Amino acid sequence: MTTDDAFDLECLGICKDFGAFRAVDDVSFRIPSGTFFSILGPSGCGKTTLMRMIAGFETPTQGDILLKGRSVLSVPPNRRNVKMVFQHLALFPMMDVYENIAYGLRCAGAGKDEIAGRVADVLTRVALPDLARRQIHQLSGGQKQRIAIARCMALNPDVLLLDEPLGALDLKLREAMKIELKLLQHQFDTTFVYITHDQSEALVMSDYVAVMNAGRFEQVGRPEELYHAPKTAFVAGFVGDSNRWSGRALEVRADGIKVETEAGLTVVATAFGDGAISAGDAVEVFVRPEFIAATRPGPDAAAPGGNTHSGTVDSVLFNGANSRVLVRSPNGTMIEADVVVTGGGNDLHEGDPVRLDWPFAQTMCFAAGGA
Amino acid sequence: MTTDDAFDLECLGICKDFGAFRAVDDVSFRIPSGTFFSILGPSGCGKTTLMRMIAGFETPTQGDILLKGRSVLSVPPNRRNVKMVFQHLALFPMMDVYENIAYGLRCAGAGKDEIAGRVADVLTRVALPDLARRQIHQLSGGQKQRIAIARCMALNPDVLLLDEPLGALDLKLREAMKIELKLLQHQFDTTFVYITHDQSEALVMSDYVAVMNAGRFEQVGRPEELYHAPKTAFVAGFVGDSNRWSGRALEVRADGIKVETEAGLTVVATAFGDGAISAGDAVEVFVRPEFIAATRPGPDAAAPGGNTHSGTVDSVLFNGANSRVLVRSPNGTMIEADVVVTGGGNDLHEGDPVRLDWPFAQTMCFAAGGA
Amino acid sequence: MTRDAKRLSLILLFAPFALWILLLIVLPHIGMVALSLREKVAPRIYEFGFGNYIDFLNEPIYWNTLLRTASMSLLVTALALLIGFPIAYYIAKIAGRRARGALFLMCLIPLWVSDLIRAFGWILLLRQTGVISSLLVWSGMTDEGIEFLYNDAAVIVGLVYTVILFMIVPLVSTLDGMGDDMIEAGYNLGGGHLTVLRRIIIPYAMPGIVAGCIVTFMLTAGSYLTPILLGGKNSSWFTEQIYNQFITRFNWESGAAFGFLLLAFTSITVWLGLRLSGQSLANTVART
Amino acid sequence: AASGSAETLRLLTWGSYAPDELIQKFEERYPDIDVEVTYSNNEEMIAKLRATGGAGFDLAQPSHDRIYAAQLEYGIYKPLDLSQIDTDVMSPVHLEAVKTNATLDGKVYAVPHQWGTTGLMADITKAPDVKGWDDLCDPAYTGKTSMRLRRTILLGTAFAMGEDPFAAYSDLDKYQDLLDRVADKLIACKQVIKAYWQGGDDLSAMMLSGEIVASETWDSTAYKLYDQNQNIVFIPPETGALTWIDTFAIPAKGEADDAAYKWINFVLEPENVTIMSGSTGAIAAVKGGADLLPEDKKAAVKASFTEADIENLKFFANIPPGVEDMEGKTLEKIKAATGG
Amino acid sequence: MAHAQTNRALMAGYKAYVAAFFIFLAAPLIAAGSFAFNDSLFPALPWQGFTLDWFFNDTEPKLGMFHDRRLLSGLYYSFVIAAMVAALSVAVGTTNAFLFVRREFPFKTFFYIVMIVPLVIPGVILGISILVLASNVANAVYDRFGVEISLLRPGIFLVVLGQFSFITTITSLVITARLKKFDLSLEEAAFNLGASRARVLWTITLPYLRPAMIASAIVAFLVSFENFNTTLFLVGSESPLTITMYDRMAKVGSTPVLNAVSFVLMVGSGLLALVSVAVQRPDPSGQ
Ligand SMILES: Nc1ncnc2c1ncn2[C@@H]1O[C@H](COP(=O)(O)OP(=O)(O)OP(=O)(O)O)[C@@H](O)[C@H]1O
Ligand SMILES: Nc1ncnc2c1ncn2[C@@H]1O[C@H](COP(=O)(O)OP(=O)(O)OP(=O)(O)O)[C@@H](O)[C@H]1O
Ligand SMILES: NCCCCNCCCN
Ligand SMILES: [Mg+2]
Ligand SMILES: [Mg+2]
Repeated sequence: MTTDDAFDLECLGICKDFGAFRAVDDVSFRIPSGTFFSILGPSGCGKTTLMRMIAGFETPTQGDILLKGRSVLSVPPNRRNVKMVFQHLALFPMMDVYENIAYGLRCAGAGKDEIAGRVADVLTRVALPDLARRQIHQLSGGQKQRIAIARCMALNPDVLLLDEPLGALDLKLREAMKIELKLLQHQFDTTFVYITHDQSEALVMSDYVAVMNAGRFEQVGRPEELYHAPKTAFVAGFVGDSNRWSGRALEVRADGIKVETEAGLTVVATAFGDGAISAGDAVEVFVRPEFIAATRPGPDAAAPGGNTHSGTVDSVLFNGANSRVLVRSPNGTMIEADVVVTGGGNDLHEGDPVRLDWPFAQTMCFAAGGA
Repeated sequence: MTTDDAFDLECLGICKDFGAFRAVDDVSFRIPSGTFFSILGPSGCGKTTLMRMIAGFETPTQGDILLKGRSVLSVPPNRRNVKMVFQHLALFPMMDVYENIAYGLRCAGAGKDEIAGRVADVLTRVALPDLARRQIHQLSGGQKQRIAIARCMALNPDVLLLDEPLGALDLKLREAMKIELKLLQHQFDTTFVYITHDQSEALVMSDYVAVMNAGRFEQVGRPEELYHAPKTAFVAGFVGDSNRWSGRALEVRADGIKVETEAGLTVVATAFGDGAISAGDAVEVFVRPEFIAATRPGPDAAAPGGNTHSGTVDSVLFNGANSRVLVRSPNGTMIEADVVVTGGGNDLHEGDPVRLDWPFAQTMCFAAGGA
Repeated sequence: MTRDAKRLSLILLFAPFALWILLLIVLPHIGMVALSLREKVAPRIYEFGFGNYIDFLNEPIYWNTLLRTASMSLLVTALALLIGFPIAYYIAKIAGRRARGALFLMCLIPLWVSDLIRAFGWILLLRQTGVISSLLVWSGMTDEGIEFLYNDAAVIVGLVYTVILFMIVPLVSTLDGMGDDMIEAGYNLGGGHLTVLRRIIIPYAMPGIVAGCIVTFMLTAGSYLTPILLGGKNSSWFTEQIYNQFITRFNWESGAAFGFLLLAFTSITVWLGLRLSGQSLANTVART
Repeated sequence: AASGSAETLRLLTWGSYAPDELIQKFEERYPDIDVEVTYSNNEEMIAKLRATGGAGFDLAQPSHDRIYAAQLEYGIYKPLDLSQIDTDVMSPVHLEAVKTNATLDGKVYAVPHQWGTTGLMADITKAPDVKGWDDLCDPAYTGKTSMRLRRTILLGTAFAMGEDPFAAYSDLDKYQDLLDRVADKLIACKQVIKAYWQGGDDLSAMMLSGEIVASETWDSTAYKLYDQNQNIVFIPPETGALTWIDTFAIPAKGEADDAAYKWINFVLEPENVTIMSGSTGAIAAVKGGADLLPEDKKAAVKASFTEADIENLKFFANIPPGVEDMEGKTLEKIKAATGG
Repeated sequence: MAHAQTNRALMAGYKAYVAAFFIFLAAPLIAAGSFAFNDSLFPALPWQGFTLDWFFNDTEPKLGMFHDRRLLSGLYYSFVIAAMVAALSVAVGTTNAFLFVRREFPFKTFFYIVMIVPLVIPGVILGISILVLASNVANAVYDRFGVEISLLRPGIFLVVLGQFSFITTITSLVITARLKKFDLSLEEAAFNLGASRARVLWTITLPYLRPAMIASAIVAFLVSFENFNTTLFLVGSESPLTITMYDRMAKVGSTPVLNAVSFVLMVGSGLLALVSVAVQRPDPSGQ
């Protein structure tokens, strides 16, 4: 048990079937104490189901869940020391802020003074010390968010589960809360398990991210790993923006795999993931727009170890620092590339001929159907 | 009239008062035919009110509205050739897709065959040719969006008004629809007037953007102009991300204005906007994170015409191509800078000392209270 | 919750519902039907038979009254809809926020006083020596008082008054759910007032209209006091017929038959109405 | 109104047959009896008791003609213990009349309380010629007469046609024929009358306000109106006023028989008779009942009845089983006919 | 501006119509109420002067309602009946709401429609059918065992059952509507914070339902209070106010005391209606 104690939460081979449908499929992971752990996946992939099993609202069909090294399968949800922040927060509208936070303490049988102390303490820690007597509907979206977290943290949980808590907020607030959530986690130094389908949230906040798809974990790793070294085509496509082409391996060379895409573009790519690729295999190729340099065609030769193509600017999507061009290659493939638009004479415009360059190393190639 | 005919829509000194409150204040603009025109502004600034006046649902307190050069103030809403896509789309739930699109044609007294032809045509143009007999509740969010546009376009409007039509969609779909909307506008070649409070929508899609604040237009221009040459502090802050500091001008020099921020940071900035700035004036300074280079401190001297500061990495917000560092300067100011995180050894990490450089030219300085 | 606990709690929740429906609705109606199938052959002697129904069919007075009740109820329903719809629309869509609550409340107040008081009020207003007639005499519009009471028109006015709230309430609640943007879209796409009303507002409000009509119709057909108190010498109402059978003629058997006939007849009317409007009980009455 | 152990006497009676004054007096005399009153009429009394199988009430007061058939068919009353009632004070004529009507298997089910008549009422300044039942249908008074659409008017109309409906009871076919003719007549009459009255209230209001000038009425109602307007008098029809005797009968499952007997004897005491008659306007069926009327009522009676009228009173005869139904149908037919 | 002008004219006409409608609504009530203050023995014109006798006078012939034993006891019985009906129908309405919102069982839609049906059965028929059943059962028991079940005879108990039989539909619909809006995650959150099932029900779910329960209790109370059709057949010797008033009107003769009662009822109901609006209004929690 001593080794296990280092993990706040462990899931061992968890499966969950709804009738014939397997919503969660053999998921195993361990979360070291004090980690910000995200589960990232598209809608319907089983994230909530997994979280509900951890909280005790669903029983796994198979597998075991351990909290601080102890199996909790037979512990009813109101006795598990896992607290949860719900997507719509589920603050109790008929109670004020104080009562919301005190609720769990009362359930635990805490005395009056203890409750008052703990509530004041946790309110201070979420930086809202004066809001105790506010009604819930008098709070702003971000304040509600923090109160929902405070309500859980007042109980010193082993693990805090958060199910897309930012989903309901508007754009600007969501951006601000991303950073704030990470600071709160530091502050409480508790293990957070955070569910989201928004890759930027997962990347920005997490120590570790698990990418989930169709009930399975595709990859677990640090954000940078997932972004730069995806193990499956799904992860490559889901994490970060990418140009994505299906094609066929023509030749496996020393410096990379030569691939012809369905539209007829020929690129040299680097094998990623576990599946070995031989000539003739169907493959998926991913290139992130930020690795593609779009320049006016000039006389320079292609850089060694780089793909070079030419095309025409189809449209310029100006978005400040995140501007992008859509380039149509002669065979009709649309290629997205990040560009800097300064408003000066050097900018690309619709209809301009353009040359695109990107390194083999940043051309990720996966065996198709591998995931 | 001949000159005016080039403009699909003109507003001349439009004002709208609700009781004592002026919701729209002296707004004038002209939109050339076939333009994608966005009105960008924070919630409550009067965007919807302006649009409702154009559609005829409100009567301006003052000013005139011209469509194709003709004043429409005395034309009731159902006779104005301006069609509108509502925020929640307002598709008629008791009719199917076909009937929704046919509704306007029937109102115009079109014959049966003509209606069938036009509906089929417009459905093809929005790439949903097979959906005619679907019920509204059977459509996905993006499909609804397109049907709402098709319903208007079937009537060949002079101008199409869109009131935050993407607001109700989820993140991924919103991204996809941004591009699609722009393509649809190309496709129909009709003037679109697009309302939004999301700057990235406005920038990506529009030919021209009007930034609105508190009932007034602050600036009208191409997206790049707004981004790179904002005329007011409001525009600089609202369009694109920025570090924003309040301060005081110490000295007006040839190469820029020397400013001390409230927190005590000294920077050299360039005057933007119309208000002249003299030493001692209160100013607002904006620097976009993408113009700040964050590097490990080295021996190189500051580049000429550049601000240089040192600090410590407070946190790294990894987000693929959009990663950012929060740097704490010695006087406690938090400065955001875009960085590239590759996962390699060169990356910045929490606690690392860092040096920040950015050009005077990219340090935008506005007279405070100017807007 | 374990499977057993789930079962048990389901049973516990179902029990009150089942007892209510079974003991107070189903069994009494079965009892009523059974009673209606008894024929009296001699004092305290009964036989099974359809005599009571046959009597009904053979006696034009009875089915005439039923038809009259039904047709007047339909008329009342239609009038309530015509009169109530603009009011509901005003409350839901035009009145300001604060006015809306007040108007809605004002609509409800008559609902809270009994039928009896309402009819009483109408009597005071409509009788020959009543308020309206006196006003007319006083203003010199007539020389002699006019009798407004004791005729079908008075009954209809009284009934419309009594039931119109049940029309307005569901209408307000459905119209409330219709966004203004829907109506504006209707105009924006070129519809005039009539088109928007006919093609958008009314179809949208259909569940509310149907719910209001059902409740209104059933209440009207089942009403007792208003037609009796305001009705004239020619007016007869089917519930009165039932009352007479039970109370003044002690003929429970045929009273039960009449009761069943009223229920069956009105239910069929409602069913037809639902059919024609393409609605169902669950999405109309249940929603309001 | 009294202590917790109080017994309750539940009266099922006509409106005004239990004036508060008397109830208070009674409760003072018998502090452990609470009186609770339900107002009703003949039909409802029987219907209620039928529904309860004779339970729910301790004393009922149907008219004498309504005992026999109801008892035969539904067994809703219990036999009276005449030894507990001061039958001596009762006027022998009425007592005998009720006994013959209300005896089954040798058991007596009712004794008389008050009697009165149903006849006509008119404002003599506006309708001086009203003499008989058919004058209500005189076109001269179109829109200004009223009647109650119950069996009384059927009987009255039959008498006015020169028939004796009570005699016809023995041959129901013949009676049906008579009823049909009565119905025709009353249907034709609908053009004349303004409305059918339902209770004393509508009638009083219409009469006092002058909306109608003549009507069928209970004499008691007429007497009350005479108080208000001396032009309104009760008119016994030429063919004889129809006379009813309201009785005392004890429901089969009554639970306070003692209290019921106490009430019966109590209201028959002379000074109470006066109070009662003051409230009801009817004459108590006790010896010298007419003399015990309050002064104003006495005057009204004098103004209405001659000796000959009193000779000519027609007592309601027992309703044999089946007749109720025939009459009911006839009434419905009249109501439903669109005559005017 | 032509369309603006026609619009304005249309709107003025519309408002006039709405005003006329509310006059129509108020007229009979005002008539019924105001004659309570007429110093006359009959609730009719002419106006004889203002008096409060019909409320407070303690002697015949102008016995005021607050001294009229029968009216007061009618009022009392109405209260008792209405209170019982409200309590019962809210209780069953609540269990029904849980049944239909939270549980899955065969034929649920069918049962849901069955739940609505009592609302549209004519009240007279409900009263009669319950009366018939109750009497038959009581008679059968009496014939068989010689035991009289007086509860099954017309009286308060049957009146309560009769009114309960259709009022429960109303309360069920109101409470169901509210429970449907309940965000289940509130319960899960409470559970997650350590509360037991009973505690969740008591501290979260029921408080959430409270406004609907209060409002439906008020509606039930008022509907019961004014019910006539169903009550008529089931009433025993303890008659509630509507029946007392009807008897008074139809069998004794109305005096303005009935107007006085009407006036008091209107004021009372109006206040209750206000309360019900007030409990439902501050509802930012409605989500
Ligand atoms: N109680 C249930 N019965 C049957 N299927 C269910 C149940 N709960 C969830 N599912 C199914 O399991 C799958 C996973 O659902 P889950 O809610 O875990 O997805 P999610 O990843 O949280 O999605 P989202 O991002 O949309 O919240 C879905 O296909 C869903 O339809
Ligand atoms: N009918 C009205 N009466 C009074 N004030 C109004 C009315 N309509 C709008 N306003 C006010 O006018 C201002 C502008 O409202 P408007 O709806 O045009 O804002 P908006 O820019 O569309 O905001 P959002 O992005 O939130 O939709 C707001 O302050 C609003 O409260
Ligand atoms: N006001 C009370 C009159 C009582 C009349 N009894 C009448 C019996 C008629 N059959
Ligand atoms: Mg989920
Ligand atoms: Mg808006």
